[in-house]
Amino acid sequence: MRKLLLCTALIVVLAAFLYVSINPADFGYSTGDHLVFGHPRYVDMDDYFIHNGQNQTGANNIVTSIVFDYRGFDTLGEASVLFTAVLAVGMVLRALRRDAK
Amino acid sequence: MNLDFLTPYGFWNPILWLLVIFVALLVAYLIWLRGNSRYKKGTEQTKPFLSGYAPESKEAMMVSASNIYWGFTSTLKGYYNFLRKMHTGDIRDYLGWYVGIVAIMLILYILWGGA
Amino acid sequence: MLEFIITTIVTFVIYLVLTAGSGNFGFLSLEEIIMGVFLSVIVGAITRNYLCKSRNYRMLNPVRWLLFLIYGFGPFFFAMAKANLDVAYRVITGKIRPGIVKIDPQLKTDYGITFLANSITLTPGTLSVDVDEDNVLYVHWINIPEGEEKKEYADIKKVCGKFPEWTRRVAE
Amino acid sequence: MMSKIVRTQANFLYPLIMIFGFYIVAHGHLTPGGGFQGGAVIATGVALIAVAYSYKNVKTWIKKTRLTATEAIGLLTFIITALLGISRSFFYNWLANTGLLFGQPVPYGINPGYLNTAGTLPIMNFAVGIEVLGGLGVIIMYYLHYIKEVSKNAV
Amino acid sequence: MIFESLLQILLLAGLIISAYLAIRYKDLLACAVALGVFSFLLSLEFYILQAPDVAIAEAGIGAGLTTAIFILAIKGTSRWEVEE
Amino acid sequence: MIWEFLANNSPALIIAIPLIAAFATSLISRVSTRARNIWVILALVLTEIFVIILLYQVFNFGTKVYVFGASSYNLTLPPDSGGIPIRIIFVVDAMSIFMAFTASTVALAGVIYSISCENEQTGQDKYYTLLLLMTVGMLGMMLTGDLFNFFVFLEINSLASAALVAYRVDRGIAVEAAFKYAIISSLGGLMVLFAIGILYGQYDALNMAMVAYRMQATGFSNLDKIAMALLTVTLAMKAGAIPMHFWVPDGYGKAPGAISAMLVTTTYASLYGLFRMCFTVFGLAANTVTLGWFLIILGVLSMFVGVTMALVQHDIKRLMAYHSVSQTGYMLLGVGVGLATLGTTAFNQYGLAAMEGGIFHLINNSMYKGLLFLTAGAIIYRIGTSDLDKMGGLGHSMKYTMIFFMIGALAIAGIPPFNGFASKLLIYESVYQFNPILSIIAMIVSILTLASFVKVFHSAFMGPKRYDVKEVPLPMLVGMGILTFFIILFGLFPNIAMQYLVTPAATALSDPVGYITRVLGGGSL
Amino acid sequence: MIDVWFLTAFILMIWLFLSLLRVILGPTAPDRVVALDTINTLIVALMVILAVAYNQIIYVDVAIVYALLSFVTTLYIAKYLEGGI
Amino acid sequence: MWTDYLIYILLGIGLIFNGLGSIGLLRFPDVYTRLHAATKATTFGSIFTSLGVVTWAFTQLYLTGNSWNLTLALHTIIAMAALILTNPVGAHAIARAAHRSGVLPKYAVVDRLEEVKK
Amino acid sequence: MLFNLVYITVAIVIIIGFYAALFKRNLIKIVIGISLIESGVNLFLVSLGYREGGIAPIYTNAPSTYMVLPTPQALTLTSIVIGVATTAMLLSFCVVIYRYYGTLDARKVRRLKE
Repeated sequence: MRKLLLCTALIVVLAAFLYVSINPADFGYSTGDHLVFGHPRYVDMDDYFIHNGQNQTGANNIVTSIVFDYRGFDTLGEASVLFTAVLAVGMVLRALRRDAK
Repeated sequence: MNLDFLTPYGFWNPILWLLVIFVALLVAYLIWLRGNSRYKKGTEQTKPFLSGYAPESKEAMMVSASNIYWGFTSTLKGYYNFLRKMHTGDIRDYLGWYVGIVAIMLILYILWGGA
Repeated sequence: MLEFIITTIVTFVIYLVLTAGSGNFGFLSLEEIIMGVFLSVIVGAITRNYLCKSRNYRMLNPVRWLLFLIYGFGPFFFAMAKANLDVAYRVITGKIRPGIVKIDPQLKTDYGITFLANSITLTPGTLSVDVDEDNVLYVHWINIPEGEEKKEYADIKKVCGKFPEWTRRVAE
Repeated sequence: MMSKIVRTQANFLYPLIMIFGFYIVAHGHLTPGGGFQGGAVIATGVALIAVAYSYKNVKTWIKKTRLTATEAIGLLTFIITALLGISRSFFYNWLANTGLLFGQPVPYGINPGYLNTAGTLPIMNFAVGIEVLGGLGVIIMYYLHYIKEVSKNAV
Repeated sequence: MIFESLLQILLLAGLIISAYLAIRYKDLLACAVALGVFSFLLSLEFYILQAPDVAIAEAGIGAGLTTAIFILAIKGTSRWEVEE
Repeated sequence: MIWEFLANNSPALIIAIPLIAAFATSLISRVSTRARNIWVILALVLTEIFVIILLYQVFNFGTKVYVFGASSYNLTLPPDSGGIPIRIIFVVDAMSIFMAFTASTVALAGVIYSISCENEQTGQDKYYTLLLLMTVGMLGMMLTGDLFNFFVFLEINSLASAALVAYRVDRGIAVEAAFKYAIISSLGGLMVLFAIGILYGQYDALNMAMVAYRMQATGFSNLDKIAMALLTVTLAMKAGAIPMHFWVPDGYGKAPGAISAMLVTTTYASLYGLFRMCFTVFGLAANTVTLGWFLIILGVLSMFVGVTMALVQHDIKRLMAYHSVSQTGYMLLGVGVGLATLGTTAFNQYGLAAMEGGIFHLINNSMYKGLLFLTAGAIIYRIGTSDLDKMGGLGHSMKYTMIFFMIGALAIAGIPPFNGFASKLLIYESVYQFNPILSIIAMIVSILTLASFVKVFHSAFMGPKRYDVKEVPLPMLVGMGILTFFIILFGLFPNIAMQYLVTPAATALSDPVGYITRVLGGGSL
Repeated sequence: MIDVWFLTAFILMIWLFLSLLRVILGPTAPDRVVALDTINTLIVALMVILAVAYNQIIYVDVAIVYALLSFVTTLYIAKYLEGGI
Repeated sequence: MWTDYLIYILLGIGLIFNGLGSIGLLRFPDVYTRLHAATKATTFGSIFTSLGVVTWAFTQLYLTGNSWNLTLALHTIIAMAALILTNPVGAHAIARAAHRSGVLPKYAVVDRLEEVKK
Repeated sequence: MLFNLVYITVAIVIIIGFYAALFKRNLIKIVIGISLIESGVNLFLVSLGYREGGIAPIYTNAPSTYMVLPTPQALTLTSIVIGVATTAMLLSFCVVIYRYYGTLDARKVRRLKE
């Protein structure tokens, strides 16, 4: 029973993900609102990065300029996540007082 | 500063409520005053009358927490059995409920989610 | 101190190779060299006890480096080609007579035995399986000649040709 | 402890991996790579030493406290570099195009790439690099420590 | 360009196969190996999708360290999925 | 001058100060324990001060934006970008700062409480660092205006709280709870990331305002519906709504006392995210009635199932955790009614009042549920067990704890002079207009809440003396006292909270157009 | 010229698939590890080839990272099988 | 240019050896013999394909004079050096681990290591 | 040319991960499932930014200036590090659970219920 229900749910989720994936234009239907691999719909933000990244940050690698400059705050958060995980591992795998005895 | 707190159909005045509490405390004090003041603590007067039975231990005299609402839970037995079955403690079931709700909401949103 | 200097120099050379071509034709730009010195000093300070663990500085001799290059492009490469033809032959025909034999190459240093073992692994029909602390190698041999399995120590010439001599020349 | 061959090779590869990791970190703004990738490469070097030798030896060479201190220093460098630009805004690239260290401007378009560019990005790359190096390295050490020493004791 | 597409199709098939393998075996070590293969192939896919930065990160972190951590965790627990 | 500088940069400093403190804690704790404690408290006090500065700013000058890395802190749209935000933007409106105020207050109380509560454990410096990081995660989630940034802070928050739940590795049970929490929150985080990916793939934007704007401009596609389902369900799960609440009793029940109190605020950070997604990101394009009913149904289920499950618990913290689920239901109900009536005339009649009630209940619940968890932690600290069957007679020796507990219990049950009454009254009255049955269920739940706290009070504090214990140390009482102060303040003068915190928050939340205009039309334009 | 590189890459990919077959079949864990090692080597070769195919010279760095790091995974598994760690 | 043919030949040799390695991996009966195929043949094949790349790089260097081709050649050589350094050690580690974990060579006529262990 | 094969792979990999998390008994298997989902999401993010015929967004020695979108790559970098952090933490929990419970069976690791 549990398995049947969960499989149904999984199939629904899979259908949704495939809905994201399959582009009807490949089969002759109208493009609609689907994602198309290799042809993004809007590119204005990324084109801004590509055209202005070199002047504004001085880095040839645009990805690095995004990681550390345009979205540097995300990187701070990400570094904190790693820091958190290290602390978590150290905390869980620490020796308790009881063990030391 | 306006201290009145207006809800759509009523209002809330802290001064008033303080008054109400004060009155309630006063009433309680008056009731307490009506009590017999001749009883002395620690004498025979305040000890329970046990009429021959041995006094129970202190722990046993207290109703334990699991038994307090026994009547309530036994009335709603079917409901509580369902809830017990739901809370299996198995991590996969936790995920299963989540995936199930995602699936239901996917269907519902695709049907009625749009403006 | 010496090991720190050696490690620094080695890492610096590697860094230069990695960044070659940053300036004009085959030329290194100044910034790269400064950065290279900076980084190799850091790396040298951290790893000084690893590269020169045995405190054996015989590898500093440039003659050995020359020999290493000669070895790498000469006998080793040919042995490797032979090994691969051999493997090809065995892959196609499926004729094998495998076994693990023991050889005693009479080497003393760690780098020597590592060098030999790696050479053996990459060359005809042999694969080093284990080594004990007295530098005795156990070699998986894909095609043991008749009679060789009876001996306690296998014939070193048949297993790995002239490699031990080369190893002694280069790494010991 | 693994066999002598592996140990010797690990000794030989450790400086190599490390200099390559630092190369990736230093060239983060020019070639693929950067702080995270380079730090991960160096941390893999630490993992290599940890696997080649027995934990009894490794724990005397690679100290957990030192790695955590490295991590904290890297993070502090990172956030303070970001904080120094707060006169304009947090994370403002206050070194780019100034002509100071790492402040050389770059012309638009395809060029070979100069190390001395990109303002605060190389500094942040280094900071994140040593942070990731310390963090991932110490995770491996914690695991080894637990498996080797703590879990042996009775529950 | 036809070969590029064919290459990618094979690669994606390999991804799915190794993902399936990673959850199939009873031997968790084999699962970890399959997960390593998955990471390698994923890194190659990133490479083909013109994301070398991500490919390096996946190679270093996903393929190198994650597998190592998995092995350590398997060492700390048990190797078989269902122990008798 | 300096005042202006600090005020302008306060959104960044709110995040930066606890982060710097967290990074430096491991170095400072090598000096001495006392230095570390002072350092941590100082960091949180500074954060609180900056939150109050920002609160003042937002109340007086409206929504505040902060652009990270731009050449000026309020340059949301660079002149050459063609009208799109390209950097990470913090958009601090009244709702965000209201949440941030709640979170930082509870965190401050929690850390003061921890100073003496956790002084016998190993690994304390990790504990304090994680506590700071958890606060950062909450504050970041509340202040950010960027989808991916939201995800990053969500992950910081999840990881830090999972680690803290596992802090007392008590025969593995705490670790089991932490494992469950970590698994479910990481899965949820990944689904949030997937949804963000879908939105990014369609609109090439990560800013919430920009996504909402483009979504409205190009029409609400099915992909948006999938993203909406993933986002709302995941955030509802993180907020602990039934039937995805299973991790809540496990996690709350096994965490240290102060952490349980902070976990309440953590779930409200997710709840805030849910409201933000429903109102701001999807509110303009999606069908708000469906969304509103989604929240209402979850809310009613949470209220009822939570409280009935709480009645039968005999572990004090698990009982309170189920109450937490139940109280979350009130907020979902109140805000859900607001969302379901958004844009109609009914909104002005009772929808806004319902939202105010829900939001007011949020801060009230953070305070009194935090207080209750702290008292539970105090009891466990002294007698070493959390089983109600084994407690009893603590009222004789732990008088202050008993008083604090009574205040919290009366507040949560909605007894008049305390703050729970005010918000519940708002919810009852306005929801009654919307649908009487929902209101009646809410009242029943309130009665059952009182019943179960009577049970706790009876079992823990009443009865004959069974344990010979002392009162808890002073820092723990101070921690509880801070929260009690707010409970009594908001209880006696709810108008202060309503006027300065709640009504601006509800108004800001229910106004997505204003939000979008502030971000996309502000700055250089 | 470009197509030759892609053709080479494609054929290498087929070989890689054959090695993947050994991961599927491999009766014992060491067999799978051998296949993993082979896959690593092949991927390094593939990356070098593809770097030329895309005419992006800086891509070779990825291959170096691979060649250096994949070895560590192998060592971990080997040490586990030895019973070390 | 004539180097094109050289490149074709090198790539061809490389592909053949890599293929032999993969096929050997499938065909051989046990871990040790598979290791022979996998390590030797794929290392050798990869060296040849990379030599093709190096040849191409030097040709381009000669034709265009662009110094980045030198970088390509050097980095390819470094990648190959890394492979040569790591592959045999990896093979050795696997063989040792396999033997210690109890996977004995099939059809072996002699096994000295097993004797030592006993 | 490729249709949306990459996205389809993403969907299948994510579903495989979900399957592992929902139906496998071993906790480490569940972690493997989470890890697979995470890889799938990463691949999804990177493939969102792919532009046909584009090259990597790095100007150094690039053959042209028609580049793929850089933002998803930056996001994926972040996501990968978060992924390894999560995996490390989950596995450490598994190790501790095994020490105290003696098993990793999800049906037995449930002292917390109701």
